[in-house]
Amino acid sequence: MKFAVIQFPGSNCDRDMYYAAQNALGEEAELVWYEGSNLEGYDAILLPGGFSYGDYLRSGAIASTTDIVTQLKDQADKGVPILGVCNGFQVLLESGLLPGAMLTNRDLKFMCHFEQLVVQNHQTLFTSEYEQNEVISVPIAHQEGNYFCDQSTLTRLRENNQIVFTYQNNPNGSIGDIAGIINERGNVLGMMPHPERAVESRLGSDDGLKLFQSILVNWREHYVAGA
Amino acid sequence: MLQAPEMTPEKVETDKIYQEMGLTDQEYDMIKEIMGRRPNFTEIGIFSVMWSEHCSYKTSKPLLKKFPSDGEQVVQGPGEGAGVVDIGDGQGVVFKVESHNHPSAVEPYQGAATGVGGIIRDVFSMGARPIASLNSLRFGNLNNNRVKYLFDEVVHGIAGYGNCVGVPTVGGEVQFDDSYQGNPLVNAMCVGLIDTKDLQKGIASGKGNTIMYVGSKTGRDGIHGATFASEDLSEDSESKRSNVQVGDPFMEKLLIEACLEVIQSDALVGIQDMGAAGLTSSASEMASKAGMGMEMNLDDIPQREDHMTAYEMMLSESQERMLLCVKQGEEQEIVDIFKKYGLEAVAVGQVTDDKQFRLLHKGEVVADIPVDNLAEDAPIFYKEAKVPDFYQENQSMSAYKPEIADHADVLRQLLQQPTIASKEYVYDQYDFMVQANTVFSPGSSAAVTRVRGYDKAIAMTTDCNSRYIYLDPETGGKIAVAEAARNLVASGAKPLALTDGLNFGNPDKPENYWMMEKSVEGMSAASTKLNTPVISGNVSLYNESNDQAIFPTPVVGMVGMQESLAHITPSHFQQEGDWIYVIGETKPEFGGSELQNLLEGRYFGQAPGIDLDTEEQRQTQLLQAIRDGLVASAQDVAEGGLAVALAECLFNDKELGADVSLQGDVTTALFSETQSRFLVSVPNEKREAFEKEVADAKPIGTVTKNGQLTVNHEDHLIVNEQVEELQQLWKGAIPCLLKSKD
Amino acid sequence: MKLVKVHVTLKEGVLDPQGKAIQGSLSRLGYDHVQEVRVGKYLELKVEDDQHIEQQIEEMCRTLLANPVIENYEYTVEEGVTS
Amino acid sequence: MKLVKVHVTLKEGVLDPQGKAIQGSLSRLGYDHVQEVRVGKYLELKVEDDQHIEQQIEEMCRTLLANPVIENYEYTVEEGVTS
Ligand SMILES: Nc1ncnc2c1ncn2[C@@H]1O[C@H](COP(=O)(O)OP(=O)(O)O)[C@@H](O)[C@H]1O
Ligand SMILES: [Mg+2]
Repeated sequence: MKFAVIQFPGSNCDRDMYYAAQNALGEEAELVWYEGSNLEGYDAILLPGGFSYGDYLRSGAIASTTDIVTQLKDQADKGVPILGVCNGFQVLLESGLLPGAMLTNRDLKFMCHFEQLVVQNHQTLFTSEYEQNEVISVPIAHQEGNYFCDQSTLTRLRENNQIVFTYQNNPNGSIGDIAGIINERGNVLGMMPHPERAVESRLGSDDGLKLFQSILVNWREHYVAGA
Repeated sequence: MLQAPEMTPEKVETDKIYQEMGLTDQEYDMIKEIMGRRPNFTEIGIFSVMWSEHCSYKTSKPLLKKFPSDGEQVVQGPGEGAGVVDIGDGQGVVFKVESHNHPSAVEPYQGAATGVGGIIRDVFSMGARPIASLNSLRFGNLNNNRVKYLFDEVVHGIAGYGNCVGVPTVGGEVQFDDSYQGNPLVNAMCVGLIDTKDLQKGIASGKGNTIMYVGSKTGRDGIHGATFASEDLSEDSESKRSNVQVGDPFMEKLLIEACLEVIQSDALVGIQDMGAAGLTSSASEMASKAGMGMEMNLDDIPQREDHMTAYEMMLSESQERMLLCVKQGEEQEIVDIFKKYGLEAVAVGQVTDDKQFRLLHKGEVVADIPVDNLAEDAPIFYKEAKVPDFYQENQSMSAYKPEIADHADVLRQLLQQPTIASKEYVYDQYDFMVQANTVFSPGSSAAVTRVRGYDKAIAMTTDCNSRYIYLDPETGGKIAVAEAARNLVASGAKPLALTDGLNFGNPDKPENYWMMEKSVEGMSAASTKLNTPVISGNVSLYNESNDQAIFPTPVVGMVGMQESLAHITPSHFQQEGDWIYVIGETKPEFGGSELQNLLEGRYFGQAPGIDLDTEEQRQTQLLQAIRDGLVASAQDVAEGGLAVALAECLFNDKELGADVSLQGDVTTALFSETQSRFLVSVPNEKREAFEKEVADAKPIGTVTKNGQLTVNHEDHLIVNEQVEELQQLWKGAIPCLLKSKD
Repeated sequence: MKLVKVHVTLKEGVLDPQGKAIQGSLSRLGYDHVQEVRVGKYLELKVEDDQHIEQQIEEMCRTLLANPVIENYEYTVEEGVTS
Repeated sequence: MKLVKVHVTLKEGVLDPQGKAIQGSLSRLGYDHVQEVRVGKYLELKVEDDQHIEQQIEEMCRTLLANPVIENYEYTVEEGVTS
């Protein structure tokens, strides 16, 4: 399986994401610079965390206006699995690939520590290796992770089972304790916590590994079944 | 006003304009002699920043020479942007500490942020990828509103910058003492990893080679920052606020990636960041180090503001700028690499062979100075040293003996002293995990970062107990180095080398100079004994407000290596049934202790003593025991003594407890700050082997499962506290102080 | 040269943690008659003269300067200094 | 009830990395006649009527709303809605 890891100017979890796919999962990964690159031919696309364009104006806003995001939208339409983590999630929101927006954390501060997440929907491309309602330990590291959407969007997210992860103890004020959501079609997942930082128990947790494994398992099934 | 229109060389002399820039009459005369004429306004400005303490170390150089800087592990000693030690496999660790005290006192967010940015540039300009940051902070009493503001904003600034550039902030220290009330200390340290073959130098060699400028445009920010850093903080500082520089961490991140690509290019000859004194220092130092000269055309300098004068451009401290020396004719290769990152590399001059530093602006020569006099041959001044009266007084006092009725209560109070209390409030704001190598995050004795792809890890710490140094600079200097090494050893690392950040008051006061000299001597003795040479450092003098100097604070940043990941040892107790040992005997030593601060509100008497042979022996033995797999956890005993160390070993949410029995005077056993001690836990089956290897280890009790800290003394129950309650006090202290009104 | 002034404010009903924090600090400083604080952005753009300027500013606001999910925007176009 | 509108802007000559990034982005989007962008804050305060209101706003700006080291501020006091 071949992963693309998109690098925007200011991305800083790009290598971590790359290592998670390449080393921890053991599949092929490529770093893809935002400019002058082609997103065709990858089996999954990963948008890493960091501070694209310094997080200036609004996190993810400037990155979402780049040409690679136009390509990303095409890939999303084709059903390619896309995972946006932290700043990657913010880019997905700003580009309209996922509904809602990010506000500053309730306490206004950047926060970095492990959080307990609840897997709310384990029937997605990204979570099938987890149990329903499994509690996993994954770090957060953000200042603008306070997810917001209007009431009707929230209702829709709930009805369609699009809320994939929630916080057990909401750290940032997110509406509905939301930590991660998926699009209606089920191929675009955005989440604030960093699964790529939770793939080795030596570094505190390997609970994030199953997320990458889920992508792989589903890709294999898709190809084996589709072949 | 300094930024006023140019004035004639005559006026500079007759009106003594140079004094406003921080130069003395004597220095002016030296300059006139070097030049063989009166220097013009731009030239005198250039001299003033290059001869400031911050750039030339003119008063500290004689002291810095005392530091040992050699060792077989040393790849690059002091003199370059940062020092380098060998860690095998063709790799080196690059590190240095840098102060940003005065800018942080004036504008704490930007002052701290640009401090972080500056030290990171020092590291990647060596060709290393920055892999970790640490910070050593000192503030006044947290009851004070201004101090709360400074503390909050400094931490916010470090987070704002460090998180954005993607370098994990893995450790540091924060201490609070009244002496820092008007003059906080903000020292930032950066650690980088390099393939030693990629090591770069800040040199401009090869006649005709091109000097290129890259990064942010030059504005009027921070003009005279280096001089500012070399003066007392006075009321007047408020009015110097135009000096504030604003950092752009996004630009820095682009520079990191671009420069690490550029160093792989054969077209690159040398590279240096523009730090203090900006373009002036980077350009003149690069030429001087190479034994060459340089000519720059200031019309080509990218400028952010209109109508900038030569003086302003040369003295600007705009951030996120780099200067490169590139092989003539190969400039395009460099331009293209930077272009990928949206950065413009611009040719601004060339290397000459006449050892002159020559600047052109609008068709005229605006400065023409023998370059070595700016850099390599800047003058050195020997200051007078005098033993302070208060030192004599303290030494002649009889030993301080605290009286305590309720030891458990004192323990609870100590855990809430801001200097001892949990710094989670601080490091929760730091991204300490980015790069996905952080094994021990802030909150451990030492931070530990594994080296990806190898069976080894790097351990880092910053330490300096300035209270001891205030009471006895030589002993305190030894302790600072020894404590740093102790922290590394406890984590299973072999200490390799150190960087120092010498923060002192005005060196023109002989008492201050004496304290500087003595602490350097103490630090040198310990560095030699522990084989941790000093490979880089920084000097920040004139840390005073209202004529009152800070406690002398020579911060030690030390780096070590775990030669296998298996050696990495936590500081917290791990398992029920493990035996708890103290390594080293305890004496009644309370001068400069946290207990003295708690009970008396000040420090007096003698600092704890230290014997370096004993120190070295215990560190070696403990490290060997760790390597032999005999140790479950290890931690040094520091502020607050054994009682605080015991409690801290339990603060890891494992619901463990400890049951210990102590002998001798109970106040001493619990709270004395005797040096060279460790608190270690050992699995039951390894006790015998451990005791054989570590001569001075005495068992005091065991790790339990009941979540209680129990201390017995001669059949009396002295302490019986719920760990969870203690932990809450310890964790809540700083947030609580910040919220309270004064 | 025109000087464009853009105000970006949070929509009614969107929580403003920053505004709330400021209001809290103000009240702690004794200004307890401040009942509400809302924080927005204020941008000043120097734009070369162009006949379509209004339309372009409108576009810029919609595509980049404001996020319509949470924010409203308003702008004015003024004669700027010629420098 | 008064409605106080505060504009906080960076002082002349102070680097505005955010403005620079926005300008770069606008220019990439084809709006290259935007020559400069400066970003500031815009605050709206609802304040109970008080005869010293001007003086108090002045104080609030100096001590909390703006950072006088690098920022300027301006404010207006308007009749607010009674709600
Ligand atoms: N400014 C800071 N930045 C990051 N981590 C910090 C800071 N201050 C303290 N810490 C962390 O808190 C812990 C306790 O610090 P300290 O009391 O100085 O420890 P020690 O006595 O072991 O040196 C350490 O792990 C340290 O890294
Ligand atoms: Mg310490």
